[in-house]
Amino acid sequence: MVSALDRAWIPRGVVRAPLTRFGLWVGLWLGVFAVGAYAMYLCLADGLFHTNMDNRYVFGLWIFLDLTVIALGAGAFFTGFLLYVLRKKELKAVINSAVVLGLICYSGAMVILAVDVGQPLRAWFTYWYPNAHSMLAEVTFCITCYLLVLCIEYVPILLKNRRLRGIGGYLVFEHELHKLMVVFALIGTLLSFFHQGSLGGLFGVLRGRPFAFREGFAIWPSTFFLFILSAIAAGPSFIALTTWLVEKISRRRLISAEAYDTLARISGKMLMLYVLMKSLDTLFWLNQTAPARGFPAHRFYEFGNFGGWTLFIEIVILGLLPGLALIHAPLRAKRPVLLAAALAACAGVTLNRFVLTIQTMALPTLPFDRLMSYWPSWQEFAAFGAVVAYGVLVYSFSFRYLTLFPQERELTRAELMQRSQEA
Amino acid sequence: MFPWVYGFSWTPGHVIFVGVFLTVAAAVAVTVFLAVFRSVQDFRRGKARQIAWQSHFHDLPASDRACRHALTGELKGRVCDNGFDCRQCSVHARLTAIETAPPAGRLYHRGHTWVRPAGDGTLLVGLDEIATKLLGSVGQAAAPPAGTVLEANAPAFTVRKKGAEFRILSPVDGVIVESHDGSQGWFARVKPAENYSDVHLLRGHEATAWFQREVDRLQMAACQVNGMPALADGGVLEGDLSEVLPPGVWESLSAEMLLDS
Amino acid sequence: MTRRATPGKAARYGMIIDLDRCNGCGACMIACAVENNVPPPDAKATPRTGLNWVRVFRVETATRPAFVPVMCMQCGDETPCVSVCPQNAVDVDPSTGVVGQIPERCLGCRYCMAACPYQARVFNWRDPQWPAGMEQALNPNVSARQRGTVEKCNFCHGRWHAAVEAAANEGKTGSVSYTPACVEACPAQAIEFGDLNDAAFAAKARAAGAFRLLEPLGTGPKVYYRTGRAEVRGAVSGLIEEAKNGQRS
Amino acid sequence: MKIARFLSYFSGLAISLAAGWTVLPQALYKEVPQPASFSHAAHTGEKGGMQCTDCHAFRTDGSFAGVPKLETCAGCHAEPVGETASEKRFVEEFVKKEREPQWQIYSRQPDNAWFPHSVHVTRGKLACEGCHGSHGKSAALPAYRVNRITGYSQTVMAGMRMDDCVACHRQRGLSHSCLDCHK
Repeated sequence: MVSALDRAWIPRGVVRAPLTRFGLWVGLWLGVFAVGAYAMYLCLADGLFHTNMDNRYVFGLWIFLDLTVIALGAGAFFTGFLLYVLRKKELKAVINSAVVLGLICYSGAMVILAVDVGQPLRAWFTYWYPNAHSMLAEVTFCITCYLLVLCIEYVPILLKNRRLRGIGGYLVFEHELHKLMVVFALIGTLLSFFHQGSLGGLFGVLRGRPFAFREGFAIWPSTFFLFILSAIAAGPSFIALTTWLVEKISRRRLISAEAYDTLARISGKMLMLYVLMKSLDTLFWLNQTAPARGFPAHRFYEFGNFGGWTLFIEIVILGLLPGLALIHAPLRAKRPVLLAAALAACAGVTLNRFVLTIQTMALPTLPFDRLMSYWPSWQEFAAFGAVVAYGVLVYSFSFRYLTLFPQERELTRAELMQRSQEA
Repeated sequence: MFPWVYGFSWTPGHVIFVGVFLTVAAAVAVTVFLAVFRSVQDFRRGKARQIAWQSHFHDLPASDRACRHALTGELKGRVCDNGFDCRQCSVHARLTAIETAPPAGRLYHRGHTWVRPAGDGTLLVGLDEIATKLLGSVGQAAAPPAGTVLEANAPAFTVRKKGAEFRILSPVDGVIVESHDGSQGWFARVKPAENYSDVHLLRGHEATAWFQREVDRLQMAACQVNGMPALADGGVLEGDLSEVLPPGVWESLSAEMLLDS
Repeated sequence: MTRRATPGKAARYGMIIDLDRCNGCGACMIACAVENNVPPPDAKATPRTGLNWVRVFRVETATRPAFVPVMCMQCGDETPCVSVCPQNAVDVDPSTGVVGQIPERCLGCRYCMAACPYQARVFNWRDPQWPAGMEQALNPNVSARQRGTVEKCNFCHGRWHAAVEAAANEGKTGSVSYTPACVEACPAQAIEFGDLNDAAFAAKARAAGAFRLLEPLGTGPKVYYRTGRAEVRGAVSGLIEEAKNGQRS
Repeated sequence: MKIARFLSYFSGLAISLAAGWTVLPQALYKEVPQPASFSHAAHTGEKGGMQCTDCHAFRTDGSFAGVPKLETCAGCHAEPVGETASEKRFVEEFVKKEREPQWQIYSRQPDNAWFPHSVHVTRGKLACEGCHGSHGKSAALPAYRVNRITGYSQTVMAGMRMDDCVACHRQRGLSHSCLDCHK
């Protein structure tokens, strides 16, 4: 009965794991989710003292990972922009998956934020009494709007499900909505542009934190633009990486080699541009911005754990090297190289977000204060684990019952043909 | 956010910030509304079915959307973009302008149904050999009752077998005047619609070429299955395929053959 | 639109803390907590999660250590915490120059805490709790804060309210004067409180040996420190040249 | 057919709106009775001839005393002075037994709001009606309905919300930053 229902919902022409194995997989992640949900409940019902954050580390693991997943989720808007606005048809192979990933990243980040703030029931205050000068107000507005746009972009994917498409006018609505998708792609691009930037601006405007403060253009500090660049550089890499991961887990082939190549090429170009800008910005900051505010560069890097190596790893090892590998066609043609470079690019963005959140908090500003360390509590890890589990579950169900990779059917058939010829 | 809320001020920053936000919100709302409005319009104008079919059609693999003239070799590698509806196709019109001979025998639809004039002004509609091999005999219960209006390319009825469901596409426009259990090869006698046209149906050597390709596809899929009677000449397929092929392959293959993605 | 202070002309309250007098006894911290209804720390509280509106740092120098009380500096220029708050829970009171933090408007995002270079802001990590009966002894001029909100020193604004009300009760007009709890409690009289618009007080704040914390950041703090010891100034001010001077002496 | 559909749509909408408008406030507020009935109109104006400050007095130190205590009432009503049953009951129940009536205060402000009457009335020369409206002319106390969540009165007199405070301060060019009124 259940298996018949399950079978009727799976897209035609693709192969999915047996229901029992899928059930085990879902059960496993539901377990992770349950633990995290309990941790979230503790924080919401009892207070944030369940975390290891304190008056110094006001932003901890959660904000760092929020910034990271939102940067990686940029693949959704950037792919949409390339496909619908710049008409890069090759990206049709991954757009659905990118939208689902974006939706997961953004909604997950919102959930964690709701736990992270002290008074989540007052979240509407930001809308009712916004401070137009605050980067955080801009982030709140843009992210909630963009989450709405992502939900709308998810609707056509959902309506194309094998069973849902048969219902009434679902397919007609899908058709009409899809025709207008360019509008959402453009709005999504505008919103993403601003909130990715504002997330960077969030730290760049902290004039009291010379480690994070940057000069900039008009009201926007340079981190505003660097965040946008790094997000759109890492986004396609993240999509390539997740697609590969889904291929490994599901043991299917999902997109063609050309699609991988396109993603890698775009990611590589943007990464090189980002590395260039980031290097210039870093040089200007170390030699100009920070000293002018009484903080010569060495003061940031004289602490053992947070030495200059973070800067080197961030820019050279996780920026320049993967960038070079990805723009060089023969290199990126090798799948392991491509994947390693994509992973490095994502790690580079992660490190960048880590530096800007955790390192900014760790470094003292008062001359007689000291460096402080912080290790998240189990509740913080568990709550984030719940968001990861939520993401895995949403993705798993979407992958099983919706068409996330339009090329999969043909690739499956080609594979079957090949196998039959070998036999 | 609004002028009547405490804390609002008419400073440029505030006005730009809130203005941009409200514009974006309005744009999203208007676009969604537009999509709903257009959908309702499509229904009013009776375009819903056509849109649904086009949408299905575009989801088919490119190899399943080969133009009939590509199958016969007249054109190279052309993928149909008309939803197999040659009645509006300019390419088809151009290529068949010289062909005047009236069609004889069965005309085939790409969803593996056929049409044959019964001689009394009605048309007989049936499942072809491949569909029969895949699904077995349809049975009276599944066939649509008399009075059902058929529309070319739209689902005519649904067949259930072994837990799988397939919808059979109608090859023609018309009204069923008599339904049959398919034991004599046909399942419906149809009174053609006024604007009845058969130019979208395959005929003659097109049908042969197409049929050959479909058999090849079956053969390809069948090769991997042990004990499957794979015949070199591709002429005859023995046995009930749903029994011989593994369920996953059988369902996927049947769905593709019947254009039910 | 012109903004006029409620009673009399606008003030710019400030403090001058004499580091040569401060002996690190911590009386200011206790007086502050009592005055401002800060709940006693719970069993698991650490110095990093405590609700101290003023903290006394012990600073090692080349000679003997110095003690530095740090509270909200009531930054006057480009106040870092005001512009970052997403929902206007922080503002600068033009009539006193005090940076106001309204917990009832606060979302608890802690962005202002990240923005503050003096780490003068604290967060209510848990529900405030007083030992039984102690609620009766709370200061009626200061409202207690909820869990999940940010709070900080406001130069004992409750005392300012009380002073304004007392003046009005007596039918007086003109500026009021009051003394914050920490100033009152300091046994060494190390803290001086006054109006920086008052020429004599301002002159004292800018006298030789006076400095402010992290002045190059441009935040314009209204808490001044003074010391006659160069090594203390070097270790505390955050000025590079001062630090060098301090090491030399 | 079409009209019927329209009718059903709009009647459904109207019923939902009406329900939302009436049921929700009923659920959100609960009514708390005042300890005794009281007519401001009987005491003030031509009939009573008293001023607001005769009962709602300023103390000798200049601060505002708020709602009068029982002794103020007992000053006139040691014995019933009129004929009404409610007065008789008030004298019996409270004055004779020296039981302080627990009046519910419509104008009670949140804990974090600082509103000194002396600043506004003595110094600012504001009339009582500016904030309290025509409460002083009411013949009976309005129902005291308290918000179940916030614990504040539903009937706040005219001009006593934060927006009103700010509007007045703005209009008079007075300072209106948060700390001016919040503690």
